[in-house]
Amino acid sequence: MKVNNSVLVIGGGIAGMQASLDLASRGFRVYLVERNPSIGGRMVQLDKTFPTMDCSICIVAPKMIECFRNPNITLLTYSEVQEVNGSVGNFTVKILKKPRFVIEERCTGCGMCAQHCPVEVHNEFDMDLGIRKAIYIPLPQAVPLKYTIDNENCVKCDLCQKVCGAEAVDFNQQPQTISLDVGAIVVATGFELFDARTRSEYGYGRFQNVLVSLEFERLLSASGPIGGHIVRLSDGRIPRRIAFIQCVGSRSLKGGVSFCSSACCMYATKESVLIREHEPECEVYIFYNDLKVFGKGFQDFVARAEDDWGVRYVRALPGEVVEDSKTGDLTLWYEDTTENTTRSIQADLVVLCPALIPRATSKDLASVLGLELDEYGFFKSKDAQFAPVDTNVPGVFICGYCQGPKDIPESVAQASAAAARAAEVIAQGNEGVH
Amino acid sequence: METEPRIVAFLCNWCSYAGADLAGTSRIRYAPNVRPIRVMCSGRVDPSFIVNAFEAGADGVLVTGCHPGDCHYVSGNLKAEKRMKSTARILDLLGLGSERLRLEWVSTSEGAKFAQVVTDFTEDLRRMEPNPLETEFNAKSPVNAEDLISKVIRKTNVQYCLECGKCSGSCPISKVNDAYSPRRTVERFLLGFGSKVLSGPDLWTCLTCFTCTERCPSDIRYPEFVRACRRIASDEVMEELCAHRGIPMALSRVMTNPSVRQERMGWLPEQAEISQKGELLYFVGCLPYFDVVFEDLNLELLKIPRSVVKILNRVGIKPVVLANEKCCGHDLSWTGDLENFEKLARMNVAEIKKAGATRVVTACPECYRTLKKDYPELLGNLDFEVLHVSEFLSELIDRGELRYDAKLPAKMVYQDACRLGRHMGIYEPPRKVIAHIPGVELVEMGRNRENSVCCGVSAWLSCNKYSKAVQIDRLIEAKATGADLLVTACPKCQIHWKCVTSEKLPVNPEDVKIEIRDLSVVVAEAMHLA
Amino acid sequence: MTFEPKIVGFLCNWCSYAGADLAGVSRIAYPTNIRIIRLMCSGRVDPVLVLETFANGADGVMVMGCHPGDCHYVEGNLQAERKVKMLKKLISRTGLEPERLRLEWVSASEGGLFADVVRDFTYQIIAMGPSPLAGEKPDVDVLEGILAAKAAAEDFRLRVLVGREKGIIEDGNVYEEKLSQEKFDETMDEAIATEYIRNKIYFTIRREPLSVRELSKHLDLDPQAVLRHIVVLRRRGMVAVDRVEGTTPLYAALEVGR
Amino acid sequence: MKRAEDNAPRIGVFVCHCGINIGGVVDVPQVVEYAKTLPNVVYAEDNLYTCSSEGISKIKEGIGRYNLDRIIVASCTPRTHEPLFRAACEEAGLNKYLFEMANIRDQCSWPHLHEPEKATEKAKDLVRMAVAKAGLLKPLVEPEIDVTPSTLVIGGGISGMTAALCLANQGFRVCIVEKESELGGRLKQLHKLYPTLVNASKGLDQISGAVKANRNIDVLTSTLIKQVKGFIGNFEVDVQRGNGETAKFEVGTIIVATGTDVLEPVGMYGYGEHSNVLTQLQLETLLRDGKLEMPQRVVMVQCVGSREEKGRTYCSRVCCMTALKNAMLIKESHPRTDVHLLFRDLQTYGGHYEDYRRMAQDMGVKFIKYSLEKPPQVFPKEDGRLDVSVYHALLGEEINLETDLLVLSTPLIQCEDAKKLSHMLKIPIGPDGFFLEAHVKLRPIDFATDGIYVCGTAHSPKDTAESVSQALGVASRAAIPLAMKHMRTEAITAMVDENLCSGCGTCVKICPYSAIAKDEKGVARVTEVLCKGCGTCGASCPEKAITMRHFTDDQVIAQALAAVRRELA
Repeated sequence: MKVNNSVLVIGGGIAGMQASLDLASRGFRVYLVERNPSIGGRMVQLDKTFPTMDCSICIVAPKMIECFRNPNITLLTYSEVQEVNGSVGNFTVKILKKPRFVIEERCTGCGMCAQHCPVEVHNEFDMDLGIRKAIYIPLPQAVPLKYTIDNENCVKCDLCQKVCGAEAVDFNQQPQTISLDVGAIVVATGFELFDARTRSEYGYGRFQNVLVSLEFERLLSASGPIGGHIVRLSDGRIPRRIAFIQCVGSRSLKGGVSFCSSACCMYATKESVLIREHEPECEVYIFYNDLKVFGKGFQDFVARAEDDWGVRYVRALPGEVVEDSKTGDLTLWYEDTTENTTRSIQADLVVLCPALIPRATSKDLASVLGLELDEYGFFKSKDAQFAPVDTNVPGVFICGYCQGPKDIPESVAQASAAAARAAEVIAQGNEGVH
Repeated sequence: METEPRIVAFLCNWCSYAGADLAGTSRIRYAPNVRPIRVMCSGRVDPSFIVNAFEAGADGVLVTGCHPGDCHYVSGNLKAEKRMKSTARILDLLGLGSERLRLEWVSTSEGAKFAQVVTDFTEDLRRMEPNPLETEFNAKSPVNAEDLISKVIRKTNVQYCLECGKCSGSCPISKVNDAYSPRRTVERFLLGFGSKVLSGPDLWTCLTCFTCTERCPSDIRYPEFVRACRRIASDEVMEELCAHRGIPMALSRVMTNPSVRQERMGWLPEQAEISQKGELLYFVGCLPYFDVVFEDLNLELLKIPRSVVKILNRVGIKPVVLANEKCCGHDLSWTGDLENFEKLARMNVAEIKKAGATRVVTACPECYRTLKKDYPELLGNLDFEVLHVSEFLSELIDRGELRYDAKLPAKMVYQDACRLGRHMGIYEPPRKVIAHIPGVELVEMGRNRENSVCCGVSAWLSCNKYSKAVQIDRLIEAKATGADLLVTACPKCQIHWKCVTSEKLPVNPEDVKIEIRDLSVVVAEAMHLA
Repeated sequence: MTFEPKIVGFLCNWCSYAGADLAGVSRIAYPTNIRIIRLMCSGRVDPVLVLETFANGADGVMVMGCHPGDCHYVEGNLQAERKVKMLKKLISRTGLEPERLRLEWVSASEGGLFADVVRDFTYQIIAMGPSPLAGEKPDVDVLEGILAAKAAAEDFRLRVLVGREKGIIEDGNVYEEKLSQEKFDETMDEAIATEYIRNKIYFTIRREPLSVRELSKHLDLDPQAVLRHIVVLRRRGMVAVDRVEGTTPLYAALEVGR
Repeated sequence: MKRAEDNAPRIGVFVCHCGINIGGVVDVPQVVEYAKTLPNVVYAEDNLYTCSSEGISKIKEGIGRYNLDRIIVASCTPRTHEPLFRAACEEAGLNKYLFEMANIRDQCSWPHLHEPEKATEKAKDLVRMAVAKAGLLKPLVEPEIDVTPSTLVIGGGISGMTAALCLANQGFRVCIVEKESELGGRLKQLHKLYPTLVNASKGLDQISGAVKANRNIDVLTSTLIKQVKGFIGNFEVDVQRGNGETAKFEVGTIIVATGTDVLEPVGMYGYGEHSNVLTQLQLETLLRDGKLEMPQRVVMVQCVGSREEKGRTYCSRVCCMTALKNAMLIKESHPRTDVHLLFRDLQTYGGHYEDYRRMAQDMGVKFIKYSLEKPPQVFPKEDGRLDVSVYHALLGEEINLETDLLVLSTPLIQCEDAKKLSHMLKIPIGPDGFFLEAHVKLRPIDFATDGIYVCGTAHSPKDTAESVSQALGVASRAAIPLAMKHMRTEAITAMVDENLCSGCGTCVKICPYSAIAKDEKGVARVTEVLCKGCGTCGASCPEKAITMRHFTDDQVIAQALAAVRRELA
């Protein structure tokens, strides 16, 4: 029987986008489903990328726009997969399109509505450090550049409706269910952050000057909440010493996850170099256990950070962070394991590198798709060695962090891999018609 | 034939010893039962000498010194007199009887008096029962070190050590003592260099405060590891590092003897209502003894059990209080004397069951942990529930049965005792009990709950400059909160803090000057029961 | 005010331009003076481009390409090397310091090296001072020299020699005979010398008609040699007798369509 | 009828702040104002992010509203962003070759971030240069070519075979060229694969079986690539078989899956001197063949010849896990054997590898961290055993380990014929000796040269699962042009003016792609699909008869003059 020539890609991060572009640029119809109002995923939250220090948004924005422009890709943003039936070659998928209360076809992204919206709330995209309006785009480079009303916070003052020249605001918009037929499915739902609050000895959530890395990325980012200036949130002072703590919740048998997130050592190094670049006066310490330098160019990058930028690496995981309630300054207690001495060090800012963990929602998606999860909650490969992107369900493929910890290039390569397998099953279904 | 009483006599060098010599040179006959020990001054005689002597089976202990005023060292003999009084009280508590201990003044010229004293004492002792205690220490039974270690390494996850040093970075002692690092201790065992550690001080340095355990990413239960290793570690080192010459441990050991009949109800307030049998049993713990041992610190420790009983009575409960309650054995189990610990455990459980109690309330976190956790691990499930008084009180609050009549306009800060907090996870009930007191503002130290800091000593081990540093640091933190009152639910915290503040301080005394009171006492005050 | 030299860099797209980007991405600082022109390959650098750039007052010119063997176009970079070699010889005759032209190999992964060579060259130029052709009043003689050099570089003879150098040395000429590098260099030097001087003569008499004697004095050259060049130039239709003063013909340059 | 000045170009300039990447250093508004003063510039504006969909639509609007016929974006490097902006021009109906970029970030604001004024001046100059060139730009068209629907896979290891199989199953013809006499590559030497401990041979047999059975795949073993000519869609491959005979065939795309060698640690830790010093790979083979008579004590040293100060600085990624696995295999069969693992940083990254470490610890494998400064030392004993003395970096103590067997974990290194291939295919090699991808982050398995891709350990050290992921990845990348059947090529090519050409043939000799040949009239003619647009021919043409499109003499000279002569503005 005829196999459907279109593919559903779940997740609009770098992996999802790469898979979509690979498939679309060779003629497959692709439906790219993203739960957030904009595609882009985690990468757009980053400032720079290691080890080349490319500006993250600079290199990913073109891909986002390509996805938007490619005639073979249908973007289904602010949408979620609800139901999947059928089997390889002929899946029928139900997608729930959440109401934006803004008619996408009409919205020009001019931003007039947001200018006038009286409601200010924390911006999730900025890790709640920044402010957005109740009608908003998560980031300036949002794709599609369409505004969204967040219903929780909207006060229905209808100012936006009044000022919108395009008459795009529609408070009566209803959730709609879209039904699609696809031949294969690619899952690329990425990761979320381990809740660092649960490691209370580090005081995240209790002390203002203890941040998690992704928050710090937003601080560093030019388009971030404070325009890329490094200051303490407690008093706006420029920190003179910043300490990074690795393995917060990772490599843990207790109070965390047992695996290594693979990216932290390197992004901490990157952020450290950026600090030294922004604020040459500011000392940077990275407290680590095993330095994970297994990737291409990693070791050289660390050497550069240490020798050229003066980043200091201490082989120790601090026991605790103590706050001086008056000044907001922090004291870290640690045993320098290579010096065999236990000391304390003052820091103005502490950045925690929490484990990057499978999304809580993976379970639901797994049950919708009938996928198995591994003991950590990642989508399980059919064969760890020889079929990494295949799953227990024929025709459903996985790539990116949701399959297991990896960095950006690994995710990109694996996304292409998932695309190839999807193309393969469709081609075989069609007896290799080309 | 009946055995002859054995008397250990401590003679001061200048008067009594000479007196004894004179008795000899003057060929004055006296009972042969005495075994004299020469000390420079009767003031040298430590209560532990006496307790150990009885533990070893002595039927009587005689202490002799110069007459008041004649002391070669001005007032050593008066100090001795004071000590003998309190030691006598301990003997009474233990049910051995204070009459087995005798203090006499014998001068150089009083050979005859010496002979007389000895003979009389011997006679009196003949009329008494012989000392029921066994005649030798209960030596630890031998175990195969090798496989005990390899077993406990697995049991406590030690093999998963990543050597990240988070333990040392958390350990209150490591912070002040570079020589000590749980990580290095563990690593040595892993590499097979354990013997070095077993013969060193490190095992006895651990406060078993569970801070490292709380934080270790590899879930290594270091204190449990330490406890197990102490079983095979050198006792000599332990005794060296043990404070108060091991009296507390000696007392516990003494109590393991089934024939010991204590008399420890003396502390009960006169109008107190208690019962022999009943649902709820109040497990008092060692407070009556500590009240004596630490009388110099005038802690008024007995206020604690009295408050508890009054509170219970007030809410209409007549708790069972065991006449012959034994030490829970906490300190023995944490110093590796599992044999004696087990004896105590069995006896206590038997007594509790005999009383038909289904709920046991205690005001001591160590008793709490030991009864609730260690007993069942040793003896299987017990058919009674164990509650810390704070749990019991917060129950009452929930049921609206606890009425505070007094207003205590005070700012209070609460110390989480290790055993209550990190060991057993009791953080909120005590806070609830305090916060409910009208007028009280409950504040927190920066390091609270699971991040709370130990009072610096456990099981009387390694009480040294490092533990003092820990204690002072903590008191400063408490004081800095601006609280008027530091509330703890653990008598040991109180003892150790009072002790450090009673000495010469390396810091401005004002910085650590804060009143310390036990939770139950505070509650009693708030109920007008003080 | 301090001397801020004008430096133009001709960079190949694949290695050197990427290397320059990498220097930026890695925030490796270097002097701001260089102005980069992106070409697909360093082999694209026509000698005329370089001379034109100098003629317009550039204080320095850098040509950068892939390391030998890495060229995206096999050996465009080697072609560039030959052209630069020729150019330096040519320039050395004009009164402009040949050190103002430099060739460097920088790969895509050598951001640091890029910064180093640019820094080094910039400081070198600063030390040398402004080009005699920079600013409002360029040195007329040197300018003439450069124009002559440019004309020479545009001329068939030099171009074909440079273009064929590899062929002639490695594959051999039409008679299948391979020239040694030395032999070739001799030929090349001779060509450079004559082509330059001929154009120099041309540009000199373009200002005002001159006699052979005057020219030989002006160029400090044996009158016979001058005459020989005049003959060639007349044959090429670049020079004609302007007028005869007494017995002395004065030669003038013709405007040729180049 | 149009008046003369109407033919003058209408240039639009868009200057990007790139957040503060440019705006934080260069005075962007000033640059915009300056741009407006330049000849033929009829419109100029600044954008926070010109590459955002908002910025893109600004460009399109500009083209419409001010009927701009030349677009300049002053932002980052054309190497990454030119395609995006060109596409925008096209969508607005403007030929994309009428677009020019000024690189005021990577080559201005970033390297000169400490000199804002000078950086601003430079930015202005760069814009002026772009304007000068833009005025002279000509519209160009990209010729369309057909794509040979087949792929050459160089290397018959697990990566090559996986890629080939996936492509073949998509209906494309694939030719695997393997220098060895049989398929399999490195996996042939391996015993069990971590973390699943499946036999390497098992997976290998399955895949090579499928490869041999697949009718779309030709396998050429004992075969070497002699020469590769042509370009994406139309590569011409010459190979030489083991028996000496040569073959020639055409493919559309090429996959490089040549794998790596393993470092032979000659002269390190007594390797080569003492028979009981092995490499991890030798141990692996012994374990597989059951030839290892079990030692009492084993010491494994990690990072032997990798992560060095100078030289081989990279981490070889797979060694820690391989050592752990082999240590466990030894422990499994001989629990009493002592195994010490001397490591620097344990690379137990990713999903299962941490638990794998714990398994080893459960089995009693002992870990000692040593430091680069004080590496372990080996002393032979009379009885043939070895004393390994190591400074325990985390105890600060020298520890002596008596051992019967010393195992050295040595890194994967570039294989010796990689250089040859790199020259043949024009694919770069990075500082670590491995092939260098087009972009480390977003094009990890493409080469800068179209139609050629890299996967597996040829790219960098990685384990089987990671190699397979990449192999499947290139199977997608390489399939794209094949599936499209035909594609457009560069419009930037050379063009000969017949009237000027003297037929001297210099260009014919110079062109490395044989893209220029003399025609019947004896003048040079360019075959455009072969021309890669380097322009060397033009720079060498004695008659100056060759025009290099998009980089014409007058365009480049205009840029050069603009660079040095401000007054020209």
